[in-house]
Amino acid sequence: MTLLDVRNLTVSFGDTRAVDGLSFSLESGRVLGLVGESGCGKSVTSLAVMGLLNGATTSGEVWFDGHELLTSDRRAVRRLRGDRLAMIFQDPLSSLNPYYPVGFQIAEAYRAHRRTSRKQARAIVVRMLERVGIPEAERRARDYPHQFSGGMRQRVMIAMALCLEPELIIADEPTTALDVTVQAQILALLDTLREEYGTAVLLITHDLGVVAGTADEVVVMYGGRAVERGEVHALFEDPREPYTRRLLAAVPRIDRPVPDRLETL
Amino acid sequence: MTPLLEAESLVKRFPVRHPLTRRVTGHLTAVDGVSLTVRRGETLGLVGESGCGKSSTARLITRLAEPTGGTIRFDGRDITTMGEAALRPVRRDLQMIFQDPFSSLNPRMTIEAILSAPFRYQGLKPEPGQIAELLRRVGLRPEHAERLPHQFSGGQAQRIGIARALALHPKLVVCDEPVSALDVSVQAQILNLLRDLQEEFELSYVFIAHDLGAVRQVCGRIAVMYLGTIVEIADRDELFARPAHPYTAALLAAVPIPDPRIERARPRVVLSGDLPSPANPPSGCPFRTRCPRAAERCALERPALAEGAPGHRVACHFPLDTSLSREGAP
Amino acid sequence: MIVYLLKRLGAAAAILLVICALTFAVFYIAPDDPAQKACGKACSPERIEQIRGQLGLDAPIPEQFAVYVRGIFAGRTYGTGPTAVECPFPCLGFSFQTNVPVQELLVSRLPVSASIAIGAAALWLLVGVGAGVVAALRKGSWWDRTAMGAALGGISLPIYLTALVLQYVLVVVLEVLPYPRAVGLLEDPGGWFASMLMPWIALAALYAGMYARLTRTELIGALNQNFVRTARAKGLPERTVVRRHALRPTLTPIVTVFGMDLGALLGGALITESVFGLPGVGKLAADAINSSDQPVILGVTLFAATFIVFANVIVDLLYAVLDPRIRLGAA
Amino acid sequence: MTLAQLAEAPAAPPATAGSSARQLARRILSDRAATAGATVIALLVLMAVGAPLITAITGQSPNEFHPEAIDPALGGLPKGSWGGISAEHPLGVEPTTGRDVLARVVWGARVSLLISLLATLLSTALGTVLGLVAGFRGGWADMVIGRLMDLLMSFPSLIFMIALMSVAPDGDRELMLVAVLGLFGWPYIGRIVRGQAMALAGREFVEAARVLGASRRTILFREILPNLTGPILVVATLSIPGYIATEAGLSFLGVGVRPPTPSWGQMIASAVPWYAADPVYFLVPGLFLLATVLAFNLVGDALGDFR
Amino acid sequence: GQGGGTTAAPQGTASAKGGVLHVLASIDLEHLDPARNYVTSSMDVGRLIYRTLTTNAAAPGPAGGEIVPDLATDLGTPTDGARTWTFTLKEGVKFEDGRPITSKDVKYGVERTFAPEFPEGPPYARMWLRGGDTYKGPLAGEDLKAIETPDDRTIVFRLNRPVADFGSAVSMPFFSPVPKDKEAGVAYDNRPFSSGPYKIEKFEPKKRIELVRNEHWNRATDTVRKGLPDRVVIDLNLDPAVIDQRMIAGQGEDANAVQFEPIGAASVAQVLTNPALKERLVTGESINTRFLSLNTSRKPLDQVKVRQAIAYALDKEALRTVRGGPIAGDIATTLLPPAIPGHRKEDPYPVDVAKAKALLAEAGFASGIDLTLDTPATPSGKAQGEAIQASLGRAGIRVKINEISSSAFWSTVGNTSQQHDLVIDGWTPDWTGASTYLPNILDGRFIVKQGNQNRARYDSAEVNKRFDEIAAMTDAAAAATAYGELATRIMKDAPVVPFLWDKSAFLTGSNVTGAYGHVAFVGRVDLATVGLKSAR
Ligand SMILES: Nc1ncnc2c1ncn2[C@@H]1O[C@H](COP(=O)(O)OP(=O)(O)OP(=O)(O)O)[C@@H](O)[C@H]1O
Ligand SMILES: Nc1ncnc2c1ncn2[C@@H]1O[C@H](COP(=O)(O)OP(=O)(O)OP(=O)(O)O)[C@@H](O)[C@H]1O
Ligand SMILES: [Mg+2]
Ligand SMILES: [Mg+2]
Ligand code: NI
Repeated sequence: MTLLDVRNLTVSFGDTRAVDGLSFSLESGRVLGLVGESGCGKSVTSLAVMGLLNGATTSGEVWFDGHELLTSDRRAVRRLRGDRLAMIFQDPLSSLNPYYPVGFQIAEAYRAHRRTSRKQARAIVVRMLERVGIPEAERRARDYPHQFSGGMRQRVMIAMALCLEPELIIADEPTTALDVTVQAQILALLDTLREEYGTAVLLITHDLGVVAGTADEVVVMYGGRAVERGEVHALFEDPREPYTRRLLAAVPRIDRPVPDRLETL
Repeated sequence: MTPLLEAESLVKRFPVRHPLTRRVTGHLTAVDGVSLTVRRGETLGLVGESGCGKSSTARLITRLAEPTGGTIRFDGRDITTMGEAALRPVRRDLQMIFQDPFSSLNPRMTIEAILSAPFRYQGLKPEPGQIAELLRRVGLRPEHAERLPHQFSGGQAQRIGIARALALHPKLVVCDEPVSALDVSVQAQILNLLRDLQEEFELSYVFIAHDLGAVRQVCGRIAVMYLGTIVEIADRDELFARPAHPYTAALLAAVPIPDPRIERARPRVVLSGDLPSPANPPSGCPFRTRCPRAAERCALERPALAEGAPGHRVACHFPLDTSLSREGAP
Repeated sequence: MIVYLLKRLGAAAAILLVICALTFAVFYIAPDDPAQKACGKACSPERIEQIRGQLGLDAPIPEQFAVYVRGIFAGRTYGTGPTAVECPFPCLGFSFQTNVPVQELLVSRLPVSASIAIGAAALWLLVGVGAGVVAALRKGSWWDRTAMGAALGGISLPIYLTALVLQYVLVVVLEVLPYPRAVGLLEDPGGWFASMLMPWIALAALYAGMYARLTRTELIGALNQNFVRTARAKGLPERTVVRRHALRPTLTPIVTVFGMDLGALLGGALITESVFGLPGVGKLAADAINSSDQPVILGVTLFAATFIVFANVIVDLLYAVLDPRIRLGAA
Repeated sequence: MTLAQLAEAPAAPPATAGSSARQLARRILSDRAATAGATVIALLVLMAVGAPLITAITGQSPNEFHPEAIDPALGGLPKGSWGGISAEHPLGVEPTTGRDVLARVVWGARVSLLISLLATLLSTALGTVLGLVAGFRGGWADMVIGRLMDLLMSFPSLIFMIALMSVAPDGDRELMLVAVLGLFGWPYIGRIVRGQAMALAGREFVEAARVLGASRRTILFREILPNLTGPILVVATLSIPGYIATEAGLSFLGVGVRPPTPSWGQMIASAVPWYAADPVYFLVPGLFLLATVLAFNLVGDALGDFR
Repeated sequence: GQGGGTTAAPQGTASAKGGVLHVLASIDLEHLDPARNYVTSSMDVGRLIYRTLTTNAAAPGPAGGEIVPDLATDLGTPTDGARTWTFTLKEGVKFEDGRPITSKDVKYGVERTFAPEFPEGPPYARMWLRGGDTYKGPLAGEDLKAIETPDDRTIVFRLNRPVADFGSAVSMPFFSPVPKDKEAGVAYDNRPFSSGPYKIEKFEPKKRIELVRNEHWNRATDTVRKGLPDRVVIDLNLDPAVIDQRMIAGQGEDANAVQFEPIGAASVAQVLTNPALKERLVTGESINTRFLSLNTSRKPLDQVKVRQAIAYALDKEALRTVRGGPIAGDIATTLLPPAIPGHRKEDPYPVDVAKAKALLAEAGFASGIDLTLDTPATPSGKAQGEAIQASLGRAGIRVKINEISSSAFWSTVGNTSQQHDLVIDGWTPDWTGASTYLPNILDGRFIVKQGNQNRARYDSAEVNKRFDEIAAMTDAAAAATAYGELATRIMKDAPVVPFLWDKSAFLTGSNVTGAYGHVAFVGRVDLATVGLKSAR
């Protein structure tokens, strides 16, 4: 079943087109990797899907489980947001409000969509925090974001995104700010949870390695357009577009002999 | 021949202050007894995770920061306590390239001014055409000289930073994550450029990165840092083929490989827990809190950086490769 | 934290001491002889000598200063013998003009200044912050531009101009308000309100402009924060997003600035009080300056500085209370 | 003594456009309000500079009494309505003396503008140098300068300024005003410069200069200062209206320039008793003052967005 | 004579007892302690609180200058060639606690004025009473032998020289009774013990003083004070312009108010053009003369021609205009105002700029001279300074204005080393007569280094001698004429240039009655007679 269907999405800020006629679709339970270099429009795409873009003109269609998001009224989109489609941002520190304990911020997400008592919400928060691997969840729920390390903060973000068991998670560079060893932890966590909840993931990253390890399908973006899309194995083994090929060749790999020079675009 | 750079037991400690009261509440040891040497013409890589003290080490060996302890010898001279004036001539031979290409260029200066600054600050004058030649050398055009930094892309700006470091033909260039802020395609160009320039100018590099792929591409020898200390140091191929420290192994395993077939087949070594805070390091071996092989001894005794195989030194009580182990596996 | 607080209070006291010393020095090193000023019209050389003795002006200046400072904490006695006058803690000296202890004057004037300051503060917070919030939420709209134009106008208004125009229009022409006079809030609440309204408006016009601009800038900044985007992504209603996530961080700088402004105003609104003829601390200062009543000027300066300095301390503490990053220490 | 956070405002953004004079002018001209402000300032400056010319044309000197223009029997109220506005006295005359208000306003503009500009210059110079040193040097220099700023900012400055002016020896009042305004004004600029310098000192181009062997002084004045011209210009512009208002306030409170030199603050002060009988007399200097302050604020605002 | 008891009530007569009278004052009360009360505003208020042996009649115009008995039964009996003065106290006069006022209380009150702690008073007692030059006041533990109290109602003053107008002198507050047990040193200032119709209930300096009825004051013993309102509330230190506007508006309580100082120039037009307001305007005479003192000890003012040039050049009309125009007073042409006996109608220096220039040229200053003028740093001082500057400027006399803080003004210009060339000056005699006027400001032997009142520094042997001769006269009328002639003589030397004989005009609330300006209080309202039409 197609969960998310983006058709001919175009986003412009004034005269500049950040996203230009982008189309892709995502089946429920699957992982779609959106890769591309900095500034190619990945984040703008994700924000457009979430309806969080300010001051941009948008055209095209974004269908989510039978709802067209771009033209529906704001209230309806807001109800979906957080509940059925959730988002994880790149920089977990600035994405968490420094003035509130993390437990409160997760509970807030939950209570925005489910009528529960504070107490029930607290219990859910603690369960969620334990679930994403935060030790002493009960106590840490009362801590503020700045008291967590980068990896822990990203776990909090994940707990927040998953607490309502959404059907789709949009993860915009969830590991870019993290170290490789922590990145490995977070990717593994996302993987387990995704399988457990059957959630579809739109994984945005510039790291081809991350896509290779996680995604089922890949869309390669360049300058706001999709230059290539396909099933992950096919795309990596036999990239049809020269851009994709060069991009792959530019990555210094640790599993191959050291080349004299790296390929450049 | 003496090594170009010899750093001996470098320590850098910062006071930790309360944000409101400004009272010193403790100390943060960013660099905790780092010793390394750089030979003439070689590239020494320094990898490690964020906050492990790479930049601090770089700042110490370029004397941008005052070491709390240890000595630095550069080109046969002890520069540990040299004053600003005495250091000035040394700086001609000891240059640095920075991580953020824009932040490292003064936004109010033209490229011309930025590139003539090395001469000016050394009391020299660039010869006519020298700036243009520099620009050409790093792949830019002479007419770029009149522009301001913001008129360049990240990759171009980093080239300017490189040109500035090379202006006075230094012997050693410390590169602190020169490619981390760049996209892969641009990163590749810069890595190639650094290699080309090394041959041309007979440079030595200290190349800092958190990306093992990039380090592997340019370095002959690689040191792995963890929590302010060097845990392993070896020739490139040796390190990648036979990592002896469990941390090095975990690091290698965590690097994603852009090939689904290989990547999905690899066993995932997921380290538990986070990097401890350098303000509150664990006792004994700094890695023991995340180490799958940690034993009682690791908490009590700090392993020294000892040579196992020739040129391969590791600081671990229970290294992975038994040939390096002094006492055998647990 | 306690140590910090003590340190801060110590530093505050040190600043006050320096201010005291400098103000003291200005008067006592100035070419004019304080005794001569206290002497009045019927002045004779003997009289001047006598005043010198009475006020202790014949001692070396550092000693006079020490005596003055000691007087603040322990009280002091002026003169000797049957004409000695007791000046109890916290002695700020005697007014040359009225022979009343300065601290008594200050205490009797504080209610007026406090009425003006607190009322004006409430008004400008209401208007300024309100306008700033609406302007930020409708950034670029007609309302935003109008409000910000008005704010700039308010900031540019010389307070005496506002005060006089208000008085001319409301009192002289329209006769909707009486001339302001010093009435206690408890004695005559209606009269108090009617008397204070114009000073409040005049002061609030100035400050509301600043607060509207500050609020707008801060709120726009907060609305652009990533965590606000996160709040929206959670599906929170926009009102909750603004109130809980954007306004909360905006509050901190406003509270900080507010504390200092209020502190400064409590020490007397010199021009406002003078124009409206309200006997607050500011008017006391203005009169004392006009009549060179040095002990009073010194006292008012110290008094006002005390408010400013302690407002500073309180604001810093508030900042820590409001911001968990500071309260709990950075990671 | 206030939180460092307050002063450590975000550093100058990586200057998207070098603020050359041309771009600056373009920026002002692109903003209608700022253009109006700049025009008003230009007119005021012209008026102040051309004061002798203007009074020569109108044939009125600022200090000449005109008993024929007032009615002594009515307490010296100007004859005619609207404060005695006539062809001869376009802005009316001063009650009780009959002095020409226009002549006094234009000569008063000289005083107001000159004093505030000089005070701005002084406080900006002091604030820039001390703020730079404090922010870049850190350590004890920062401590000493920081304490000094705390101290000056803890002064109830208006009271103290008046007190200082009122006991000041019989010297040049204008210079005294400039000195006093500058002395109490610099910490506000100093704090901003300090914060910006601190932020800039952490930027990599400063490290780059150090690695190249630049001395601290060179870095401070060659590398950091040029990046601060924008913010300094803005705070300086924004502080001018404050000085104008303060100078007028001091004159208003009776410690301004020496009579008969006209100044707007003194004119307003002497108009206070007349506000009901002759509202024109306080409105004229009052509105000039308002227009001047507003104009500087408008321009400063436009520059503020610019940096 | 006993005649002054009836008071004219120029503002209607239907005055009811009771109510709260408000007084709006822009000044502060300086000292209420009778030993220190020596400024007209405080003396006006003091008249409500304490009684003196004699006092000024309560009457508008020059009649107010008449001295009438107060605590004493008459104006005193001189014997021994006016060297001994005997007064008898009325019966039934009481303090606020009901105890009778005795001659000892009066004696103690006078003795206090000798204490060095209370230097503000006039010098007469010290000058005239025998042994007064060495007596250090009762606080030092001794009494003054020159005052005798043979019984509780008789008091005898023994003087060291004949004083013809001692009966007038004892109208000053320094001759009011103070019970010895109420002595409080300098603190007595805040709460003097009442012998008059009112006592102090609350005193907040610089802000407000509230007086309430003294129940022990016996109206029958007092021919002067009326004591009509139940309370008198004096608001101090208000803005003068605000007072004017409040009085003009006359809202609420302000209907029961009188203003304590003359209306400002700015309000004159409003009042004079509005008949309803004009009705509430009360005028009062004054014996204050304003003049410009020329420091004859400094070059070039030591030349009489230069001084005369200034006298010709000074535009008195402009000076009067900045003070409010005709309502502020009459242009002074000579030293003695018309209200003072001995006044002569003369105008030796009519305004004549050409003549002034000519005189300057004659003196050798054809290119003009530069002078410095001392003025108080008040709006009025500044305005007068500018008027002087502008008018003298016409004759080529360039004046630099030196503003002096108002409180330091008199002590600064009274300090011979700090005084400059010109001083904006003035004088109010202590009672109607030239004896406490001309010698005070023009006798060269009174020039002292500090506290100097002869600010012209005028020292003419001829004039000094004449002062002594007039002082020895016992015939008051002859003395007055002699002073008049001497004034004419002095004006030839032009040491001072008189420019204004003050008058005052002030507004009263619509419910106020019995208000008039009293000549002894520079035309201020006589608080002792004011009442309210209806006691709301
Ligand atoms: N609010 C905005 N106003 C104007 N332009 C914008 C805005 N947000 C994004 N853009 C522009 O849109 C383009 C795409 O930006 P986007 O953030 O989607 O890139 P990205 O692929 O996520 O890059 P990165 O890897 O750096 O996060 C960029 O050129 C950016 O400058
Ligand atoms: N000036 C300083 N004051 C206090 N602590 C500092 C300072 N500079 C660095 N540190 C701390 O020292 C530790 C090492 O920092 P350093 O910058 O050397 O790490 P790094 O390895 O370069 O990290 P990154 O990969 O993030 O650049 C960190 O915990 C950092 O917070
Ligand atoms: Mg992005
Ligand atoms: Mg680093
Ligand atoms: Ni402010």
